Amino acid sequence: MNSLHDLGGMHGFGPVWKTPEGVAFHSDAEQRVFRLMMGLMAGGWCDTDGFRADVESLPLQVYARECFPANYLAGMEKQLERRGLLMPGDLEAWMAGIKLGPRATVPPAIMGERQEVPLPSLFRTGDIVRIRSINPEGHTRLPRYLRGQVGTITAQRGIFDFPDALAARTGRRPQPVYTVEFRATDVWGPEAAANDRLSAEMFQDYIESRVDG
Amino acid sequence: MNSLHDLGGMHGFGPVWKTPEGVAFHSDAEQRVFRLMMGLMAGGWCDTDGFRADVESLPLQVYARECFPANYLAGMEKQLERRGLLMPGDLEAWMAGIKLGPRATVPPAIMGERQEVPLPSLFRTGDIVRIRSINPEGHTRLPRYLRGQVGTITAQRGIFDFPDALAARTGRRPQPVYTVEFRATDVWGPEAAANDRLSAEMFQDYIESRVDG
Amino acid sequence: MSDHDHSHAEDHTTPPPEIQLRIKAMESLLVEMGVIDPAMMDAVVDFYERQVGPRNGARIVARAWADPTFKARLLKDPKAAIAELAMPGISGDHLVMVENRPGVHNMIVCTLCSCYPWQTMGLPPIWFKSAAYRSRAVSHPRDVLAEFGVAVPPETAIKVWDSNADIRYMVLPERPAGTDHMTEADLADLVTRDSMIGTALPLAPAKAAP
Amino acid sequence: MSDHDHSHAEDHTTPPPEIQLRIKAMESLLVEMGVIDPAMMDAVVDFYERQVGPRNGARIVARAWADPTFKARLLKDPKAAIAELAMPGISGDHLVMVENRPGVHNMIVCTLCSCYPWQTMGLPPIWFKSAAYRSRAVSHPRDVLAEFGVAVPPETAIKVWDSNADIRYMVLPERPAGTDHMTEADLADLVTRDSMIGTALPLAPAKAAP
Repeated sequence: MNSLHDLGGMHGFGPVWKTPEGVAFHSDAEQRVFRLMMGLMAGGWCDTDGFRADVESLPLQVYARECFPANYLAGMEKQLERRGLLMPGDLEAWMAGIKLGPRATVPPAIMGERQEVPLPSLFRTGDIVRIRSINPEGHTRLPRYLRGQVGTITAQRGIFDFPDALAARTGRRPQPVYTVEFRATDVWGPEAAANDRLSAEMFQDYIESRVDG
Repeated sequence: MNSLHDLGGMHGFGPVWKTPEGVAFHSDAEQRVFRLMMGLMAGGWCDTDGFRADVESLPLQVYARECFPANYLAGMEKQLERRGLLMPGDLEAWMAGIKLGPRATVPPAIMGERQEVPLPSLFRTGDIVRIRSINPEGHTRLPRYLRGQVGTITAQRGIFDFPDALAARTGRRPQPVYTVEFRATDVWGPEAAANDRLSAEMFQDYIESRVDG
Repeated sequence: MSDHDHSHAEDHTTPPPEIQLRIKAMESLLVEMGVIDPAMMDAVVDFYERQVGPRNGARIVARAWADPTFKARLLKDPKAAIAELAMPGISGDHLVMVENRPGVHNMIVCTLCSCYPWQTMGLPPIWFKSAAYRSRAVSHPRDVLAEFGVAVPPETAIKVWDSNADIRYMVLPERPAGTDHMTEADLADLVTRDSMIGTALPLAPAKAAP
Repeated sequence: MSDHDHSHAEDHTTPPPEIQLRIKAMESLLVEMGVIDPAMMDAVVDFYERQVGPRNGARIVARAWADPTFKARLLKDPKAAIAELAMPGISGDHLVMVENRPGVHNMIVCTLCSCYPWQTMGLPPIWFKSAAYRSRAVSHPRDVLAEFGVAVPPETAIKVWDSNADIRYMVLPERPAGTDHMTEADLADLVTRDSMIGTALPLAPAKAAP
């Protein structure tokens, strides 16, 4: 999904700011939301890829507020809705003293049955590759700033499930993951420093092809 | 500037909506702001490239409201501030009955003296070219979705001033402008229709090089 | 226009009261300062409200439909061809006509702001400035066209023109069937604003036409 | 922390009262439904609040500084090397150490969300999730480092690692000068959280040290 969460290279957010060391939670709300997420993930009521997709899909003006506990709560609510546990309005009803009807207390299987065999590895460390230009409306872990770019594979990381497919609930599509290094000047233009480099992981499905060096 | 105004390919704004034919202005505010802009542009108090740059630089949450008269007013206020006519707070003071000090009634020259000779034309109709990956923090008319892409020059449009330089007030940098056509599948990936095409104008400075066909 | 669409137009063009007040105050102050000229501004608003608009474009399109030699000149040199029509104040500067024909449908957008052929089509409708249109016109033109009620068959290529520089585009729609005996003035009535943006087809001739 | 930074942390982690209430109500309802287990959640919060945090990472870094053979094993196979330290509950799964050395400075970010090496560094600071950091860490790393007070000379290459998949990165900073005779425990005190993100250098040893 091309939206505001894909922040690499965006302008206009001002200088960075920092927080002191030694703080695990910056507010009570942050701790409570973390606690809730750990509980829901442990029980299978929330999954990482689906949750990320739901947070990314928040209305852009909500996401832009950058109130993380509020955004995460909204993402968890959407996850519970997808699993049929709590529909919009249920929490309000319960808060108003209305008893909710019976619910399944075991989360439904959300992933399709399909389990592909792992894709064979097509690339090797040292290969120069071009990243695909894709713009899926669903969840993806390929940032916009790296699409269409050419980089060098610096490591093979093994086989991982493809998050785009997990979030779309189309099944498991395990595949090789590579670390690819890019020149900052290739990605950002001549104003970047000539010796700076960017690295990111590339699922094999994100790689278009090997290119001549 | 990489910000929310660069909307090509963004997701999450919902279906399109339309308005009836035969309406020049949709509200009194829209008409008044248009009127004001025409007055300011005629007097040299607001220029197209600078105004666009100032609207794009609005805080992202303001821009995202998509209230066009409000955004345009803010852009014009910034333009007047740049020309030393009205500083932040002046309008509030005047509305409160405070007399403002004397002001120049002729706008200052905002463009540097520099006037380059037009760049020689490096490309021809039919050339296959790759667009640069640039990410200027200032104003640019090269949309993100076309950066790094390969397309075919379909027309030469003549010599035009370079808007990036006009907005940055670094002087006039006239240069050839080309229409470049891209395959939708190259830009968006295999989910686009194979026979669809996208065209945009490319100032010569946006073109990296000719590529082999 | 549905209530939904009406509410959109209002949301996007009616600022909160304090901003409305600010717009009026700004004008008053600048007039007082002698920086802007109310008479000149009145004339410009009148020009765009009454004299210029999609009817200019419709006249151009109808002439092209009625006169193949004019159409050829229009596609080759829009400025010179438009000058033949002697429309006061309309120059066609930097205008490019993109022609729909069997197998090719054109559509215009400005993804970065709201560039539009003012001279021949008046001011853009507010939806042309919307994020909903600007974001998807380039990436999902077929979905956008379907939402506008235009079904484009898969074998027809869609060409989207992003007006990111000084060139302005206007779509020359295909002449509807069943219009062979219509006058140029009647043909112009079939040419809607949206058909020249590419988000609609021209109107069909009234069934009752002789 | 300046007031400015405090206000940022509060803005980004303190929702309006109705959302705070909603978070509490959601927990109560889900506990009542038997969907979440308060004891388990208490244990997890306690783990991340008291047992896990940047001190784990600092121990690993200090050992690598003190023992070159451990450092070699850590860079080659972080999981196995970290297991040697026998830290309860800390596995180093999918962890990759990136080593600063003369001429190379590393820095980590997650542009898409806030992926972070929880096991060895605890939960991320809130600024690590901010748009201000995520947007510019990849495009303007030198400006970002300067704002954090780290001046990187032009001849030093900056390597930015965007954690967009399952791999988690931790920076192995350079051992500060003047620390030759320090114990491993004292070395660990020089290793800050930010130095393992790459937005700071380790602390200098106290000037008064013997």
